Amino acid sequence: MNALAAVGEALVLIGTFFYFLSALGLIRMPDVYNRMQTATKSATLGSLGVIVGVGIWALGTDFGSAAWLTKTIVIAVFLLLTNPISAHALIRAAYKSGIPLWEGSVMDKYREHMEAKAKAAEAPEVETPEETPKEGGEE
Amino acid sequence: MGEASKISRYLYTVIVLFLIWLLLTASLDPQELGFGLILSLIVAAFTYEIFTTSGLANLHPKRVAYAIAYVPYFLWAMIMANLDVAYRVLHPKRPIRPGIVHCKTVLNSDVGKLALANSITLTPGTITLDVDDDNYFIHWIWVPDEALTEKEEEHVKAASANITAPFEKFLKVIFG
Amino acid sequence: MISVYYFGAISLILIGLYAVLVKKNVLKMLIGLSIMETGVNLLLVSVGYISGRSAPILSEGIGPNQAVDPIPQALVLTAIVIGVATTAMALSVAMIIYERYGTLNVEEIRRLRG
Amino acid sequence: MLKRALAIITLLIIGYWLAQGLAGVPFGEDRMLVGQYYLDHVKEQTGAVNAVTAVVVNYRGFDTLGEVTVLFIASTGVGALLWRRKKERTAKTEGSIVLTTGTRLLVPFVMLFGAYIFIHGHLTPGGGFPGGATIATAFLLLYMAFIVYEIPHKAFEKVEGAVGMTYVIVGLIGLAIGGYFLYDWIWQDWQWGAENIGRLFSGGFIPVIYTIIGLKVGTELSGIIDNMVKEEVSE
Amino acid sequence: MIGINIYLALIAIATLLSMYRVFRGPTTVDRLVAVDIMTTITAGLMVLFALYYQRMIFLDVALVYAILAFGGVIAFARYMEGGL
Amino acid sequence: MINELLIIIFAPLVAGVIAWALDIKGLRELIGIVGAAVPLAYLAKLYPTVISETVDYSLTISGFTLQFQLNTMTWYFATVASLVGIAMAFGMASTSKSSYDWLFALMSFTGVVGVFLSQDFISFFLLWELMTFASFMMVLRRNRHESLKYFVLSVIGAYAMLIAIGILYAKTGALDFESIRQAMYIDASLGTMSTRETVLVFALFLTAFGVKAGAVPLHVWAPGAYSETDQSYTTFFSGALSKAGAYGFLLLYILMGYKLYATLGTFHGHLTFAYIIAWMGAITVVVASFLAVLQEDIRKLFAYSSVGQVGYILLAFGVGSTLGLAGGLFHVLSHAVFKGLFWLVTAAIILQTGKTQFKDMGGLARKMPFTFAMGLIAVLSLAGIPPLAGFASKWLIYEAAIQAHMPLVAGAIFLGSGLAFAYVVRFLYSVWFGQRPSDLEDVKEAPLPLLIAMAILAIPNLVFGVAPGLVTEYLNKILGGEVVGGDYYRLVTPTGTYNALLVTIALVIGIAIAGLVYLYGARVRKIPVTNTYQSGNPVTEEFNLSIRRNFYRPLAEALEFWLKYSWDRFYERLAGLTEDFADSLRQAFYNGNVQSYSWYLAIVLLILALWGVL
Amino acid sequence: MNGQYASLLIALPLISAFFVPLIKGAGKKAVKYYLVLITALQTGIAAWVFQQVYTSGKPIIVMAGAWRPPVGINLYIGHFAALFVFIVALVSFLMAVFSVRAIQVEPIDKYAMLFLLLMLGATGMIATGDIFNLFVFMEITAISAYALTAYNKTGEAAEASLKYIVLGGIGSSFFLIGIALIYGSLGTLNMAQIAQLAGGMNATVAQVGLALIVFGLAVEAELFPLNAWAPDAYQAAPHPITAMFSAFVVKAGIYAMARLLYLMQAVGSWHSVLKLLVVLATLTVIVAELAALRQKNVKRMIAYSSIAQIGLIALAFALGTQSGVDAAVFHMVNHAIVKGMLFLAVGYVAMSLGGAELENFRGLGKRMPLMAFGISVGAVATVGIPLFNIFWSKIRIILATLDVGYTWAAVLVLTASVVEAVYYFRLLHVIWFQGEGTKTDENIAIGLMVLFLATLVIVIGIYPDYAWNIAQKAGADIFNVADYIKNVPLMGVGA
Ligand code: NA
Ligand code: NA
Repeated sequence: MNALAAVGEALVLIGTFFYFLSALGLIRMPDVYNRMQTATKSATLGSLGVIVGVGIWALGTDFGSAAWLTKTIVIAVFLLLTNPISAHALIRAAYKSGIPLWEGSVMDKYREHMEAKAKAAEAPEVETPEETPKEGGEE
Repeated sequence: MGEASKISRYLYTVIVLFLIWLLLTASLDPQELGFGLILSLIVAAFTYEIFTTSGLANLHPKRVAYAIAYVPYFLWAMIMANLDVAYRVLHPKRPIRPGIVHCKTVLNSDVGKLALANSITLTPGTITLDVDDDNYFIHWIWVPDEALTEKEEEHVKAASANITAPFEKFLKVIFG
Repeated sequence: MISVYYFGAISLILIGLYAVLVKKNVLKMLIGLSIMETGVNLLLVSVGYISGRSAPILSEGIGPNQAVDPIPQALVLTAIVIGVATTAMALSVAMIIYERYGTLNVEEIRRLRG
Repeated sequence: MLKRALAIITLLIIGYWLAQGLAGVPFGEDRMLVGQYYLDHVKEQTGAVNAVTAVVVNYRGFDTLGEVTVLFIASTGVGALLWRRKKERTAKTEGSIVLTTGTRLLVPFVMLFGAYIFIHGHLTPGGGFPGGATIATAFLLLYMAFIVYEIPHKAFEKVEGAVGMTYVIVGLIGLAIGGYFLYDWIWQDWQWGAENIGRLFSGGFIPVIYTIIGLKVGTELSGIIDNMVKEEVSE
Repeated sequence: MIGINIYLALIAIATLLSMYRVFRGPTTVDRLVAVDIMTTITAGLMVLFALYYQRMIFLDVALVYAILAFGGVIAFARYMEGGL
Repeated sequence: MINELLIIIFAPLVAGVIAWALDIKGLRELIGIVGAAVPLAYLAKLYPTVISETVDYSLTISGFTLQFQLNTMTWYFATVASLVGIAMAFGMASTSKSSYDWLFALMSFTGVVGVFLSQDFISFFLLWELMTFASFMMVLRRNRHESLKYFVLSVIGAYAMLIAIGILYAKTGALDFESIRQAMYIDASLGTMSTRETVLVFALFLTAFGVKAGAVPLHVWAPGAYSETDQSYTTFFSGALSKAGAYGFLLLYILMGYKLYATLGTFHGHLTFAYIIAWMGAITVVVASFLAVLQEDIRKLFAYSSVGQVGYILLAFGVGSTLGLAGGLFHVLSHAVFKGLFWLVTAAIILQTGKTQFKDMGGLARKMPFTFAMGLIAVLSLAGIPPLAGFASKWLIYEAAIQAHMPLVAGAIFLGSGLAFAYVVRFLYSVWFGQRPSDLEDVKEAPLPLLIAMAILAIPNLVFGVAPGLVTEYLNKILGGEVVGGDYYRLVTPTGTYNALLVTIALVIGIAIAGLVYLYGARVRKIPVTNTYQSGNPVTEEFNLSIRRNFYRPLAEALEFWLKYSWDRFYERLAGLTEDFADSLRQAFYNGNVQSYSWYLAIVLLILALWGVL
Repeated sequence: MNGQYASLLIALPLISAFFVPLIKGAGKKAVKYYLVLITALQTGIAAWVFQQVYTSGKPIIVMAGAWRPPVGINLYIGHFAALFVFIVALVSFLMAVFSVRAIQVEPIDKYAMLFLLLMLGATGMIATGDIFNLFVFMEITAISAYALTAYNKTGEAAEASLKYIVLGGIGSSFFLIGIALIYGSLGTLNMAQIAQLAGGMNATVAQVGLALIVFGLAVEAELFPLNAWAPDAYQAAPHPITAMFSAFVVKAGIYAMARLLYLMQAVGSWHSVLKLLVVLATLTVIVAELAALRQKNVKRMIAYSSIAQIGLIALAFALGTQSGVDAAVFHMVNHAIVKGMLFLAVGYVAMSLGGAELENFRGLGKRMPLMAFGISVGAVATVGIPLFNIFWSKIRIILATLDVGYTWAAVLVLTASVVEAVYYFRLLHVIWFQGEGTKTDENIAIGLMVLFLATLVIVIGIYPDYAWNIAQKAGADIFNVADYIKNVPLMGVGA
């Protein structure tokens, strides 16, 4: 086992550990917003670790080639770019679909902003988180 | 910064795509190279208009240099973020004080805003909920005391200093 | 002792069928169908698997005797596409039903009977 | 509830029965017959490294033609069912700048990658279907991000039809040249790429057909998406 | 490859936990978040498999998978917020 | 050159199709009559041949060999049918204005003749079905309910026959009569066909032929069907088509007689299977005659009467002796000619008056003298009054029953004759005599073709009545021995002699005397027929008895207990239940819920699974 | 010409369907006439293939990609396939002509494509010699049928299509499991090779696999109780499509079932599968006839009748004897003609008079005598009256059934036939003897088609020999498995 392989394996180990953390956050956090806080970041970092780790690890094996590293980097960059976009889209979906913030939340500047904007435009329809959640609590 | 010429945008797209092709194939086989170039030319022809507004200007050395420098900086921030996450997830009391805060940015370009939003999402306790013009609305897992003020301006200042500002010094240069 | 892949495949098939038999919402029934199809596909691949062998791509040092059966994989590709096509058809049919009947509850979608 | 209980009992019995049947096909054993033939002869007979691809496009090309047809039917069927005299996008809100900008950046790459997948179908596990699906994802992203975006569906329909015809014509050329429908004249008669196995320009007509399939699948799935995200508007 | 079992175990646990969230909900977005995490993990798993089977070609599969999953998640998210 | 047998069978159908397709008034009737005349002409032409040898024809169609044969027996049946058929055609020229009627009437003609000439079960079944279908179509036009009742029963019969045929085919591998006959003969000793199977086949054939013959309790279609069609057609329907049923019983004797004997044995010295047939016939005679008496509608009366008369034929065949067969065969002829004549008379009455109820008729003898004369011949023949054909055949049947020591059966014949007398008297009086309702003052004699038709059937009634030996001589040829002795005018059986000539002479003298009395003797006082009194009180509407209305009401009251049980109502109830069941089944199974449908699939899978596991 | 050109039977509908988007600009009319033209061409090719096969007496083996079976997929155009591919094409042609008038709902171009692909699917199912390819063609047929069922876009149409999709989906999934088992056990998908190796198959696998395959196909073949989708689909589909469903789509399913069943004769549990099928087929007949009895919608009534007739065919196939198979094939031919005509005429009436409700058929004899005549001939033929074609096949089925000893099945089936007679004759009474009406114009082309089919019904009824000879050859094609194996030039892989 050479250095590259060792580094790679270490990265993979760290990555999988973050996968685990990510899923744990998914369980432990009280509402969907806070679950995303913990899950998204860890999963992304975990992927980064695993994927780039594999790329480096492969370089240290007899079958590996530079292509391993370049390909894994492409995948990693792709995930780095898309995962936060997904997270953003999901949290926006959560908010806009009317899922209320956790009861311990301390402020909601976004609602204030939207209300002000609606007032300015004199458009009566503004979705607010106070609305009963559409999908909440079923099953 | 206005829109660059079509040719500049097209060429920039082709270059980026061909670079990606190289990474994907990691091969110097002329068949692959040739075909990759052809495909890049074709795909770019369909997509350059949505892909970029500034064209080859993106390849200015200063931008590239800053971009390269941003990578370790960002990774560091991200690792910190995850340690933070680890702390909160593993802490038996689940120490959270969430809220949606309001920040502002100095960035102008769309790509810059995207990079900022993604950076925020991937770093400590924050997720970008929405971006409206230069306003960022962030779900923050631990809203600090200084941001808990009633006054809007102070709040924005405090939040921005904490969240957007650290990235902006790089992103301002890279994306304008 | 049944292999874990077979077990998983059969489980998926049964779970999917269960959804079809029990869920009242048409969309959930359709999801059940898709799960069932997934199970079938998994079964198909599992049937062609040979222990200790690799994907039937004869590069990177893999020879004809180190590869698994390529046929089931080819069949699964086809089956997946067929599944996608069926699902697409079903969804658009469900859209029309919702438009016309205002519901996706199977017990209310029964104007044709007898 | 009784119904659920009955369902579970019924399904368990059915499951047991299936398992019994499967017990006669032990997992992981080598029972290949035709499969082994493919593995032994794929390179020399088709010029492809990926045996799955050779099976899909060449040995069992007839299935694949059918598979393409199935997708075509789905696209046509969805188009027929959701056809309205005038349609518009249903979306009410635009994606945020994060999504729109992200999409702008990703679309070219996703398309390129889709093409990469189907071009390398004879060498890697991909092929026309995943390639086409990848390309369709690019259009899906555009639809998701922008509320006004529309694919040029008339052109897409024509492309769909034209590449489909091309597929059949490739088959008919085989009939004319080699006497058999879907005969791989590029490999069998012209021996193109014989010295090239494992490189891009090889695999007989597989890359040609996979390009056709990729384009077809891409346009068809995009067309399905297009139909589904629109609703009727009165004139 | 000493650690392979550890990685797989961690991934398996993560997948199971996510699965729990998928079934438990309670909101649709919760399920979607969990699915998103699962797809990310699966992409990583595919890359690991590529190494395990020493087949670089599986990396392409992982990328295709990541792209399709991303498209799917975005589609559902946009559907949830009424942007579809 | 087309084979003569094919011409005999298919000429009517071809004529019918042409008449239907052209649909030109006048031409239609002409073609129809010609088509109907062809079989009789060819049969006449072939008579000399048939006496000495058989005429055969076979063709292979769709892998089946269809065989037809003209022999003494089939010639007899075909000729009877053709005779009635030509009368029908003349009658229809007057009564029917529809090419539809011509098509199906002639189609059923083809069916009947074909059934008689068939020598294998495929052509037998084919033509049987054709005949059933065509006669059904004749009824469908007038009355959907009655036609369906007829068709359902007929088809049940036909399918029963088909199953019997199938079983025989499975056992013998043959479909032609000759091979089956031989195989059954051999099997009587081998016994490869089990008792259960033999009984099943017998029961199935009994059902099949019983339906067509109108045997109780399968008769319920007959009153409606005979009434609800063109009455000229009923001539054929009742006179010829129902004979196919009787012929079937004969066939049963020929094909399986020995096997049935071997399987079922004897009962009190009689062949068991024949005994069953005899009793079927006897019950039919009695029940149908009673019901005929109670009818208020002229068509219904003759419908039940027809059922009863076919009962005689079954009874005769059931006696099981050659004399019985001779009597039955003779009655086939006499029933055809007198009942055919009756229906033509009925057709004339209905055509000219538009009435069907006895209460609306009366005094028509003066308005339609020729029809009346024909009616009188029919009445005398049916009532079994010498010297008409009806008496000769009944006498033979009676002789046969006595000879076979079947007193109860003979009693049924007697009872039937009495009842027949009762209802023909009513017909005679209420239609022809008495006071004429005012709206019948303008009634005229029936049109010429109808009169010709009547004449065609009246003549055999007289000829075969006066010279029954003409028939019995031929019957002896069929039965292959001197079954009935005597000469043209004299019938001799082991127990009796009947001299028709003597009776005729006596009758002519009697009529002459009666005529003189009528002309110069009694003056008839005219009273309103409805103005009747009972014990000094005016009768109420409910109990207003006259010869034209509810004449036999007291009889009905006496039979009230029995009339409660109606086979007809039983079948109707059964049909109703079937339809309700069908509805419930449809609603329950095709309930519209796709989830239920998915359950059906799951259940089938479950069955497959259990079937695999267990 | 080379027999391989029979692959045009597949290529032509495909390429023509793909061509439609390119010509849709020419207008609706043009697309409809294009459809007529293509189906006419297809009929021509099918006629050529038919003539080739029946004159040479040898099947055409089309080898896709020049690969010899079992390495490649082959089409087996034997006597049966040649006959039925021709029927498929001919019925399609007639229905394409009918579509010119009958289809007004947009988008016509999509209709034309789906129409062609439905025809293609049935053709492929009948012709293919590979079990997975059969699955693919089955799905082509099914999915285009789903789409066409819902084509009118009414709530009912969508509802019917949904039912079809759900049941069809379950069926095809289990069919695929069956294929997986058989493939897993034998390592081949070629039908001839499966037949060759079936005897040596693991008994449990064979039993479960065969049961699953029969189950999957029975959904398409409309066997009770798997046929609940069918009446709805028949009722809701556009009229020409309903005719095609009845005339050949379901037949393709039942053929496939019979073919696979007979190919796997060597399997141990074969006879018990047959027994099960006899039961299902008999139930199919009974339930369908009872369901039709008080049906108020004539199209639905005829749909039930069609299902019942299919049950009869299935019964004949399930007998396991040469005579049963011959009778089944003969009945398939006859039924295709009769039901094609019935649905054509009923569809045209429904279209002209605003619905297929029984009420609309009052006085039809006076209003549309030609259609009334067609319906009457169809009704009388279906009931099994002599001198009409179905008489011959029905009697053969009954005799074959009794020959095997299934007296109860024959009794039940015939009892159901009595019910069938009742509702058909009630319909005739409504048409001819109830209600009044004045004559309305009947479309000449449609009138001619009805007349043509009615003539065919009667000609076969009077002179069945030609049709019967063909049916016998086609039946032998299915029954004589040894010949089937011999005719496929297996290259001996693994043997
Ligand atoms: Na993701
Ligand atoms: Na499926």
